[in-house]
Amino acid sequence: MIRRWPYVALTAVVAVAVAIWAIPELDQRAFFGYVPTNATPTMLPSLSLDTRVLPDSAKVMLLAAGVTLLVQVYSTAYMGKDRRYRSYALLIVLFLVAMIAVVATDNLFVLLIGWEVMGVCSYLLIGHWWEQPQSRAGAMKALVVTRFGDLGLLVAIVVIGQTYGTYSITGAWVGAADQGQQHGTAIGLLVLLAVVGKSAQVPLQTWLPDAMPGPTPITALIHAATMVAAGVYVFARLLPLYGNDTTVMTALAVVSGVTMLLAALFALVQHDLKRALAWSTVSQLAYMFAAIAAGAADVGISHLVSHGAYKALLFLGCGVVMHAVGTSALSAMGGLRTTLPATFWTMTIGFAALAGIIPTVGFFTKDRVLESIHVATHGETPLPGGVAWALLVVAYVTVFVTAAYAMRLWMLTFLGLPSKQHVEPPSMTWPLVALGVACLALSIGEPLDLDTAALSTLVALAGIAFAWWRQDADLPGPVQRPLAAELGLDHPITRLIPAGTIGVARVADAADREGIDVYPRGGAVLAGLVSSAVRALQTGRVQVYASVIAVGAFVVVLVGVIAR
Amino acid sequence: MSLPEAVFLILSAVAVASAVLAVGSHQLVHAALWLVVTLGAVAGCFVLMTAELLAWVQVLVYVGAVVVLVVFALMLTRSPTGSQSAEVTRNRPLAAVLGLLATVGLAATVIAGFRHERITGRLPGTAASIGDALFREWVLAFEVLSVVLLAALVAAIVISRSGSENR
Amino acid sequence: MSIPIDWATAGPAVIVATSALVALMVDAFWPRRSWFASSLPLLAGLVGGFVELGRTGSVDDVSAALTFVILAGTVLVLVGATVMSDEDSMPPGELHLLLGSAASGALVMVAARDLVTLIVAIELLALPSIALIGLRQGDRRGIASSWTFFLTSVVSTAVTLMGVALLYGSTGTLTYAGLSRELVDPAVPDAVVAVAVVLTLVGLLFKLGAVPFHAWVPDTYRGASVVIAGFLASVSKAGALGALLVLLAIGLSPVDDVWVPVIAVVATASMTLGNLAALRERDGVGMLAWSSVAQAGFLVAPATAVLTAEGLSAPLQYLAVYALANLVGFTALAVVLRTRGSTSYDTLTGLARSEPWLGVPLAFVALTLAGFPPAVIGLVTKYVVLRPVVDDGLTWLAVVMAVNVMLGLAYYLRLVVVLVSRPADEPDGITSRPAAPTGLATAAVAVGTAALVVLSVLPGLLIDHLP
Amino acid sequence: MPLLYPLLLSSALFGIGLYGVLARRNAVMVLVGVELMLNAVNLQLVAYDAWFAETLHTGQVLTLFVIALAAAEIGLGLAIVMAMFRATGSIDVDEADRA
Repeated sequence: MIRRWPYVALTAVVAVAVAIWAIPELDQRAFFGYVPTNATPTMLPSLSLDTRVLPDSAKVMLLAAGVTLLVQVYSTAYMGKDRRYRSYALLIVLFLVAMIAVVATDNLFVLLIGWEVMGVCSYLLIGHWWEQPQSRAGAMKALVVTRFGDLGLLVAIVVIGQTYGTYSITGAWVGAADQGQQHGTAIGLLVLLAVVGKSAQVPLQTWLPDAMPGPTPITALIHAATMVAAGVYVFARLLPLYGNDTTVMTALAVVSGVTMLLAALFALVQHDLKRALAWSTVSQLAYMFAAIAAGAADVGISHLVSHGAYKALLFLGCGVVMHAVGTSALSAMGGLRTTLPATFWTMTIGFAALAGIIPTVGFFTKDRVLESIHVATHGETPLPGGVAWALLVVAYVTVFVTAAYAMRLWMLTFLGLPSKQHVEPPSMTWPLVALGVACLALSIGEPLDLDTAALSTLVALAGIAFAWWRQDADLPGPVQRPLAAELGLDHPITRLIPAGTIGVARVADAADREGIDVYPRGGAVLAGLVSSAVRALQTGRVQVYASVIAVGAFVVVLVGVIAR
Repeated sequence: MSLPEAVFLILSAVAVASAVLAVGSHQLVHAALWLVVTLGAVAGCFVLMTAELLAWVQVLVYVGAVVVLVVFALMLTRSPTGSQSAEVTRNRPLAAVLGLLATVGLAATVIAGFRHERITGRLPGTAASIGDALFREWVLAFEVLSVVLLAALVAAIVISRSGSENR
Repeated sequence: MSIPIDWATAGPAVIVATSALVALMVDAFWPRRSWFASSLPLLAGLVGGFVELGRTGSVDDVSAALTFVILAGTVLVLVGATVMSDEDSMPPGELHLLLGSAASGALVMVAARDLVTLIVAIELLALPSIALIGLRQGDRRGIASSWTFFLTSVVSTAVTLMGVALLYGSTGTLTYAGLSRELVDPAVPDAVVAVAVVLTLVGLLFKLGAVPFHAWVPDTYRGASVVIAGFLASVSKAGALGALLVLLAIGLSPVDDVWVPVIAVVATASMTLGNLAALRERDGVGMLAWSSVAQAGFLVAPATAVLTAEGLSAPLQYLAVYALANLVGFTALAVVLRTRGSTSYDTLTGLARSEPWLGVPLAFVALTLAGFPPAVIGLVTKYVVLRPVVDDGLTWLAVVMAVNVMLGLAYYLRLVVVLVSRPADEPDGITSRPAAPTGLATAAVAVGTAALVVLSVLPGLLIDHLP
Repeated sequence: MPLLYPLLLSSALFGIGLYGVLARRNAVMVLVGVELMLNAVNLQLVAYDAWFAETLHTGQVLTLFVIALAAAEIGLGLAIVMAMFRATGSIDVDEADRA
């Protein structure tokens, strides 16, 4: 028997430390309330341990620590009999530490390291059940796709360092404030590439749903509350370096608009609860990016926190359901209202928050996102007015679709006739209760704009009514089929999305079969040829070597003489 | 053309011819002996270029020691008179091209750089003057050289002992 | 008449060479031949070298740093060599003498300020190295490797000497100071100088194992005992790189229009060919051999900017980390070879699981050489060598370097994967492993890895303390 | 005497030596080629030294060193040849290296 509670205690210690550290920072509300004045420039890629916790960083840290703690508690029941529990639990703690490093640090290289460690942890956790082929495939896909995005972050960091002469985030802020944003477009687009990968936005969205074979608590932790959120957070954190750049903001708006609607539609037609929730995450992340594109980073972070709470709730609830039913297929569910009462009530709150029903926190933060996009249509932000209008329309349509799929999932899971009796282990239900309470409690004191609230509620109710009307019927075939196939964006990714992703996806596949043979296979032909040629000269005959040296001497002499 | 020049040219011709024979001869011992001729001719050139001490060193070290070693090695490793049909490797065409290129390239270089210069020979390199320079300016190099010789000695001993079983 | 010797130049080298001689004597006259009895004097000599370095310093900061790297590297080799201490075919006294002589040769190389001393020092490094490669008695492969290295080395020395002769003919002097003074003179024949400079560099590039003077590297590294291969890959390269940097920065600074393109081309060829050849390697030592060809490219690339302060210090910092990582890697492989009889990837599979004391350091070394976090120091030094190249305006070379970093990732990470993956069939718990004296070498591996980890956490230690 | 005479002689010897090193099958003969190359270098050094007529005699000193180094090299080289002969029974360069 593996002793499980020490890991919970360890997580709790970290969480308490985070709380003690972060709570005093919460007093300011605005992300940009902090005006940096002085910064010590560090030119070399040093790894200073400086931290800078802003109010919104504190929120994200508290969210991460809280959800991690609950997940750890939950896992004692969910994963209790797993023989690799020890590495699982420790990886979760490592993951939290990396997340905190990303959120709290003031040094871009520490940020990069934390970012990479998160990627590796998530790889290992998704692939926790590596005996299953789809687990391995999903894990490898997540690693390779996010790593592709990570290249963007690495290059962005170097560009920032070269532009502002420092690798301190605060230092770069000061630089951008003093001399104006330089190379904003380049930096912004590079960071965008990174976060698009990490937060699973179009066109690098495919890894997140495929990561679902991982343990469900991990899904709740990584793919709802922390890792994907880190993408949003980092983009907001570095915003002062490119926030005025129209190109970057427009690109962000386009990415988020496309992603939010597309992912919501995918969620609407899923027959798998967990996968539907995964697409829902992608869609909600796009909301956060939309808020940032509209120039309201703090609104985006608020939605991040609220989404973290209710999506963790939903995933953990989904875990209870899967634990009871034994599968995540919606067809196997139904009638769980009476057999899993605690799960039913808490998940109802979760779905309400997802659909944006008052008085849950999801309602308020989503409304603020809509409100901020509305403000952006006045044309006072770097986002062009037309783009903002389009984004606003898409966002409202997405509200409709979101409410519809939330209702649909809720109905299919809980309504109907009970099948047989199930059990809810207490250590799995009380994290749900805690999160359910949080979903309601966090809405206390949130501001309310009546016009937006009325409109969005109307739209959401329409969506719910739509779902009630359709019941569990699929959409009409011509709509249903391509959406259920996720527009084919995943499989023959080859035709729709530019070269980079293709190679990555293919290589990921090959890599999975061969261990890691990534590059040798990627560049097999050229490398193979040259490599053979180089090695063909290694005949073992000394005089051939000496000849090579002599020829080489001639060549370099020619280089020297000609270059002169 | 002065007498030293004429002598130098003759020595040069001898050196080149014997060098060609040294690398070309099929009789290995003959090749070693042709090497002696080349080295002797070079020693003669040294004398003509004011390097008296070096000429003596050349004769003593090379002719007296190195060539003897070479001949010994030849005798120890194969039958001294047996000529072999293929005394060269398959690498020969490439080697010929490279050798020719080296000669032409170096010749072109020195012709480009020094075609108008003449040696007047004002300052002979006697044992005294070389010794003076050696111990005034090049002491460190000299000391290092002594370590090189010692290390090479030990290295040669330990390597040549290799393969014998009686260690 | 007092003999003028500049002790700042010669101090550590003289101490090390003397102690090497003592090591031989101890071995010869000690009643029972013992490995450790003869290694102690050399160890003492190396420590004495450190003391001397601290006491008098060296000619300048660059040479002092190189001296430090060479001494430290030799200490690691000396400790690592104890894995061979129970082999009858390995004579301890001779080994220690040759090791000490070669090390002192490297020391003189970096301290030399004239080409005469440099040539002699190169030979002092080369001749004992040749013998070290073929030292294992009765080993055909060792002798064949030794011959390979000997012949290529002799040819490259002859070419270098021709360059030196031409350089002497053009300027009339062979001291670095004299060269930099005379080369400014418009009267020197341009064509001769160009040929002379390039030919002179051949010998040093050969020692570095840079393409196209690399042909000896794979055969020699495979044929020599693994620890000696580590010596060639670290200490020997440190000497060559140091000499190259000093020569370019001081002696040949006026003719940088000749050697900058040469160095750039050589660096490009080394990185690319070395990496490509390493891709197909399925053997630990072979991979490190080809990778050292590629790394030679990274070492010399920043030398294109050696006339700037950064261009001079960047290769040093890279070298320090590279040498340490390589020594740890080779020493670990030497232990593996002793205990498992092979260093092929099949043998190494799962090493990090079954023998974490060797497998984890090896994985860390691979990450360091790749420049991949968590081995941050590898990443830092990659950046360090890239920067002067960019600043100097050789953007194409920087791009080549960046591409090669990616290429390198492939085979280094494959080694890591091999090390951590599960062996296909679990090796029987108690196979007949020959008992080998691997304790000290394993300890050296641990210490070296610890140093790398510390540097990864605090890269400032390296960046601030090297010039 | 024109400086060019010894220099051209040196060039010729260097090329011949290089050919010998690269082409000869017998390891001892390869060493003979090496000796020729080094002698070529020596000729140049001595020629320049005589031409400059400097008191330091840099050229002749280096020549002295090169002769000594060549002796050391040849000694070690022959030792390796002997070891090779004992190990393989042949000093045929083509065969020995593929062993």
